[in-house]
Amino acid sequence: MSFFDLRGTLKPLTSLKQFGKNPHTIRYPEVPVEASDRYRGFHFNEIEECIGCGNCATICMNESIDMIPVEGVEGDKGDSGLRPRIDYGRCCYCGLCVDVCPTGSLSLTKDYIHVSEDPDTFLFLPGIENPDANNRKTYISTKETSLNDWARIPMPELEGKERVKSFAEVVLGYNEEQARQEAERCISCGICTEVCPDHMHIPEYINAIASGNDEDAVRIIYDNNPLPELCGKVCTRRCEDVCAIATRGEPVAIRWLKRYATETADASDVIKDIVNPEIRERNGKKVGIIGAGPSGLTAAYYLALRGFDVTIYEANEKAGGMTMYGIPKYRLPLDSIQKQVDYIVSIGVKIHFNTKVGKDISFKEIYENNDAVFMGVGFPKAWTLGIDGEDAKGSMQAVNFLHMINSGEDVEVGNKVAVVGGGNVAIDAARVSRRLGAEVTILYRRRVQDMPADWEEIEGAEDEGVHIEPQAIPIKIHTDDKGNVKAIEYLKAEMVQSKDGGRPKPVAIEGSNTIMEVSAVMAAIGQQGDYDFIDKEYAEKIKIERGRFVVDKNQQTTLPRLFAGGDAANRTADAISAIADGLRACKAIDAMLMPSNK
Amino acid sequence: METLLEKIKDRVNANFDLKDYKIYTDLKRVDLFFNKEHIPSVLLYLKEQMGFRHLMHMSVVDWIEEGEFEIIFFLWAPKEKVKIFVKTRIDRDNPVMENMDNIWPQLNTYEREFKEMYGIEFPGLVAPEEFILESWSGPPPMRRDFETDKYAKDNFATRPGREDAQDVRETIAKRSGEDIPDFAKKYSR
Amino acid sequence: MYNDKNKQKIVDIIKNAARKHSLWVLAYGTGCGAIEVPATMTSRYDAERLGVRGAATPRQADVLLITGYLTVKTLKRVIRVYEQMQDPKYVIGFGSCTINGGMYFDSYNTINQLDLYLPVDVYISGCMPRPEAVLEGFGKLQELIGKGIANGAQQYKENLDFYRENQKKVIKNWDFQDYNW
Amino acid sequence: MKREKATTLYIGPQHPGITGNMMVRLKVEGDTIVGARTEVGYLHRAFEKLVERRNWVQSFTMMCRFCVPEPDPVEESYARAVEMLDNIEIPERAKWIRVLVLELARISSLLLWHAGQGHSLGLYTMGQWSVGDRNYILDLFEDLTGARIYHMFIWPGGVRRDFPKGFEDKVLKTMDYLEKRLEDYDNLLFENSIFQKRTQGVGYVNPEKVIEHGVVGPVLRGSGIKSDIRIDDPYEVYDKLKFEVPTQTGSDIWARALVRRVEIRQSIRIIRQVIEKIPKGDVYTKVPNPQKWKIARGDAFARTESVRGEVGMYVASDGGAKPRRVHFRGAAYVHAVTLLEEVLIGQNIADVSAIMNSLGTCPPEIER
Amino acid sequence: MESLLMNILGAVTTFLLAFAVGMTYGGLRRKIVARVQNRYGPPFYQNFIDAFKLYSKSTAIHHGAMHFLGPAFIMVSSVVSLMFIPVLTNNQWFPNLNFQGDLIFLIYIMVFGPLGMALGAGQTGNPNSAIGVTRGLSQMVGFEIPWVMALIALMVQYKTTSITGLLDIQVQSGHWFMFENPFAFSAAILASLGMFRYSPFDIVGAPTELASGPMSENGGKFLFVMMSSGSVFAFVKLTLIVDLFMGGASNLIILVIKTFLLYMIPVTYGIVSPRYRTEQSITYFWGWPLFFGLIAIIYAVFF
Repeated sequence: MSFFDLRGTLKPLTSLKQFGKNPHTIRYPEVPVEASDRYRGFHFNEIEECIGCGNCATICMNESIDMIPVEGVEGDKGDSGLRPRIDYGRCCYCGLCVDVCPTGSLSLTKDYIHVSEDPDTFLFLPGIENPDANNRKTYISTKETSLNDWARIPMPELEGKERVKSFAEVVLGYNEEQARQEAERCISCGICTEVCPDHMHIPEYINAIASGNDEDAVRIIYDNNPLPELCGKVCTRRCEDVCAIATRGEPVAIRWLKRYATETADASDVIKDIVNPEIRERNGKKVGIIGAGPSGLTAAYYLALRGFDVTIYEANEKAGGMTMYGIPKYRLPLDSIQKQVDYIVSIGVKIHFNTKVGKDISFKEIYENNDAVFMGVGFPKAWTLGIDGEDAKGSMQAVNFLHMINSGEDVEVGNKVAVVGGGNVAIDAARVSRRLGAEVTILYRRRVQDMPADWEEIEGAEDEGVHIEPQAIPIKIHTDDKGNVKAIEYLKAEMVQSKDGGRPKPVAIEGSNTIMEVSAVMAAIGQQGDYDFIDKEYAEKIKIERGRFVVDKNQQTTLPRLFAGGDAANRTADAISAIADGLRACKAIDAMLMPSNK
Repeated sequence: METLLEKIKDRVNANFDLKDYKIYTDLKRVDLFFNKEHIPSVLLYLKEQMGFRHLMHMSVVDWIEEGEFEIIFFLWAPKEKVKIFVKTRIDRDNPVMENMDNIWPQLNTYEREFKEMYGIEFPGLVAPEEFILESWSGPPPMRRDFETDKYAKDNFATRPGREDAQDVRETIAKRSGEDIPDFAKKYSR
Repeated sequence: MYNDKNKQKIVDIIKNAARKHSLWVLAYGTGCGAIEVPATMTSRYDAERLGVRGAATPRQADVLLITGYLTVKTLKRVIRVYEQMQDPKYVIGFGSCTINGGMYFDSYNTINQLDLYLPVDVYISGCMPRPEAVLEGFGKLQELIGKGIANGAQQYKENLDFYRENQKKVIKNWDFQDYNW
Repeated sequence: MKREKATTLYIGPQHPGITGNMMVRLKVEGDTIVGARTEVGYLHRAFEKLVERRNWVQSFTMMCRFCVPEPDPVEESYARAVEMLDNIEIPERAKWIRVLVLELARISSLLLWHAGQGHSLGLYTMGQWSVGDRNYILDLFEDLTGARIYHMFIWPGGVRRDFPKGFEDKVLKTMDYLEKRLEDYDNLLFENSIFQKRTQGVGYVNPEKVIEHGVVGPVLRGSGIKSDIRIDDPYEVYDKLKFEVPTQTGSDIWARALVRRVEIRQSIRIIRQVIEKIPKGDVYTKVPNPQKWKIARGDAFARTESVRGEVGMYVASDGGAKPRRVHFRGAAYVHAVTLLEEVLIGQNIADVSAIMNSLGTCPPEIER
Repeated sequence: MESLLMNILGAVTTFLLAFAVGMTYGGLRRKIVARVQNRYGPPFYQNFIDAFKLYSKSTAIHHGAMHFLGPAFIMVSSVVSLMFIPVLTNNQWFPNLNFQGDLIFLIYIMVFGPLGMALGAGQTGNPNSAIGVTRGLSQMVGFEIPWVMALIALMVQYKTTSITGLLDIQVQSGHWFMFENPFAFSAAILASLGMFRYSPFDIVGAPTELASGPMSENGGKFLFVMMSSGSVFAFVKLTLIVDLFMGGASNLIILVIKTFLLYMIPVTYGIVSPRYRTEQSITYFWGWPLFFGLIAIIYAVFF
């Protein structure tokens, strides 16, 4: 430092040249400013896309997101009917809500200015209050940036070639690590529980699995489903269709996780140990149940827990109904059913096997001797194709075929089988036939994507070498001179869009007749009920519509004290609906017989 | 690297009663566990004799289930470029730890903080009574049994107007008539 | 023709016009939001265009910016500072924290609702509000002043009991050490 | 006339010269300080308590709030500590982006320091310039991360988003602009004889004792010790980058200013290298569902070089979905308390603000 | 009688002019500073708005009588100084109360303000005020010496102690004293930097050190009085230097040009300078300014 630092005095003065420069000031608010393309401003929500899962509210550590009912949004299956409302007195604009949004409906926008003297104006319904913000979206959720796990842990399965060699179970089940990983994908919204006919506590048991408490999971599952292992293997799992993750990815494998949890309890007494149900004292009331199918077993189990004296009458020698006899063993091994039936028996349910109502015991006897009766009789009779040559040898109903196979009988199908139909029964019959060594072709009237069977089943069948012939309408079964099936003749069909906007209908193309040589034909186009066992005096009083009992929301038929459930009473015709029917009937019977319990 | 870490461990072990140790080679880190009474001499030795002159950090972890506070000193040797974590446990109900701000002056600040936040006593610590909090009457707030959300709720009101919020799970359950059993509720989100 | 009321009205209009174009902001960074205040006041956004400038002490200031959360310890000082300011005075609440606790709603050391303790004239949303929003906030305050309805100070005086009660609920020790002027 | 009785003088919490919301209680005799005490707690939000109630992903949003002027090193420290704990390997590109973010943050913070140092000495023009120019860095942040100050960008697993379109060019352009501006800054600040007079010999830190005092960063380098976490304990991709670590021996405000003057240029150099060399690829390793992410019991300590020096994050997990303990150590924890109290003794009250600035005081970092 | 009325009217006009010019200059300064700082800055009339706002603010500060008197002293000091300064060389609208020796009187009366301020600030009890006042007085000692020396040089050189006298000499001879005695001019200019209290000599207010020092406890009307007296005082200083060294001004336009140019010296230097510490500031004034002052006196005596 010299006595006079000329440089140090003059150099700073050069800064004065800035005087001549134009200021770089943004003259806001005269000159509007737009935030960048990624700015995290206020929220925007596509109300239509949002399913109200509330994952945004869960991730928000500031508890700034409320889920509230919104006008114009009806909650139905797959949508909670709630929409997020943001409290800008809490929000920190981190955008985690966007990053966890499974549907991608939530995003942030370029808007960020809200100035008010009233602190109560800082509650904000994105998407409803700013419907025009759609084109100002900035911070959006893409599949790549999302925190959700879109990909399911692949389920280990037997190889297609291996499978057809035996009736060994195709799906191997998750091991512990896989199950935990898969369970971790769940965002616990609970949207799925609504579509589950039985309203199982899905998020709870998945969370229990994720946190490593398998026993709790089992306990939660048995809370309203006494046949979970069965469901874990063959459920139609409508829950997975509405899974929040499924909006952009693969749904959480709810069924497989249930299967995993229930398989950890590998014997009936283990189940009993884990579930350790509280059985109420006998109340002296008796309930008779016709049919030991899923609905009957469910009703029996919960009635027994509530202190009723329950007796089941079953025509076959094993319990399980259609799940026992209609589902091939490679999907649902005998053990699985047996284990659960044993458990149900162990808590005090009596089952009379080989007791066909109407033959071995009359309906009247059951009805009069019990305080209430539940019927879970199912659809034992199969529809026939109604074409020429159907009574030929080698032409059969797929359900009967499966029943015979599951009963351990030998069925001769020859080396080439045609299965008619597109449902799960058709696929089952086809895949069983493959295991018997036959080449199988499935004939279906519509396109493959229209098949009602599970896509997994269809894929599985294709893996195993089942050929699917879509848009084929059988018209005749040719027989040889001995009366055996020789070939099936069908017409190709084209899909015609119906005028009323419904799904396209197949219309046969004239002259496209094709004849396929086969050794057996199986019809799998549906089943129907058989209610001949009901005595006439009662049958008159029971209202039946379209082959089903008419029941109210408590599963009560028009005959007092008579309840019905399962395929014979609902339209969905799957095990979980039957279980739900059983549970509902149980509650109704309980309420009817023991009003004091309420 | 591993041999260096081993050597450090051995050298400390030769001089002090080392309770336990752990070596992370890839992180260039050695964890040394001691009883509480050895800590001052260990730290002094590490600082003066072994070149761990830089105290990176000091921390306390409340292991309430085990009834103990874990006290950790994070040391760094500028020359060898190695980290040492010196760890010890003290009783949670009677938390007393030796005052060591003569070894590293900045420990004074740390000790003031832990005294206030965890209620750990440092006999001989010369510092004003209050550090961060002012007129605090509750329990030491960083202890895990102090519930900050409850305290906040009791003392600082939340703005009304958000009572109409619904829980998604409950809404759906109510609509579909599902009864979630109590034992399952802890797994709801 | 002119009665006193009308005269008063005209004087008020002129006064408000002056007040709204001359907002002196107390340099007190109470929380995170204080980091955007320099940005607002400096060359890029230049709040001085609008007559907004800093004031070093509460006596000289018109506007108190509560830049986000307030810890109990700061609240005590802020109240003191607010009471030292001369009428008319205004409070601007920055960001989420002043409205409903923001990020720190469950912290044992931060208050949740500023308006329980001080009258707030304008709230700005954001965490933290960016300079444009801050300018917008000043704009709003100017608008309110121009209309003559930014009367937080008046409210404070009228409802002093209410505010005092709330303040004393969280501030346990009301004394200031060594504060003698 | 020297008064015998010492007066108590409060700098803060409401004081134009204080950095942030804190207080220094001074005992003054005439203009000379004979005693100093730092009082903090005005910004204590209890983050470390709050994260006990938040899960691993939720916690990350709090991290940037630990230190307002330069939030990214804290985010980085937390992210790296969690990655160490859960053995997450992050993609290569994410590491480069992190370096870019950290260096941009360093520049932004250094510009703020320019302003603070100028402001504390009454050179308001400096602040007007550098804070104004800092907005260009913040614009870059806004383009990349979506926010100006609290970026919440570096999270466990990588970074949240990749570069937007045309970002590289914008960065380079901004760097060019900044480099030109730095010459103006030199003229105004570093060449200024009054600035030199005000800073030389002021705020002297004894270089013998710095390491034992836990002094880090520019203050340490200003005392002639070459120490930088980026070199000593390299993280991310700093070992693949070329840059210098400046040192000065003056150990006063002037020396630290000179260190920082070089540092801002080195940061620009690093950013140019990053833009040039950054590889392609993913930016994010997926972590489990945030609601259910659990980390095995253990602990980790990650250090990052911030503009104030080394900052560290200690994270301990008890095997649960939420951290057991997150403990942050900022440079200011030492600088602004024990060191400041010592340095201030014997100084003129006119220099308090300048010294605090020079030591890198950041009160939210002290009390968290 | 009439002339007294004219005098009073003239005094009021002078005051208003000084106020308006001082305030406008303040506003222009803010504008210029802003432009150098790469921004637009407030409108040039911003200072008027600020002043009016301050005037309209309530003042509920009570620190005792002296505290009230502080601003009043400053105002009195500025107004009285103004009265002794010939605004224009020959204009009856701006009569000044000139008498022989008024320059010496002016030297004292200009110091009177800060002293009053000191009394007022001392009573607030705010240590910042007290320290600010101490600094102000120390600094005053610094810049008063070269300033007085420059004036003495003029008085010695031209053998008159009247401002009007000095002005008349310049007008008659047509030579400005800034060329006649450049050393005195330099000393005066350098000392006036201190009087304006802009950077680097803003050590009294020094926001980052003392939170505006003596003004800390003054808000509202107090601050209004201080602000307006400051503006008037700025006008006084500028006009005085113009009168003493730049030959005065025969009409308002020339006055504005001359004073504004003069005003730019402290303003521009202030933009680019950090603040001196108190003792550095005194050292500064006792360096070159004092040196120039001495030279000026020697020059005046011997040439």
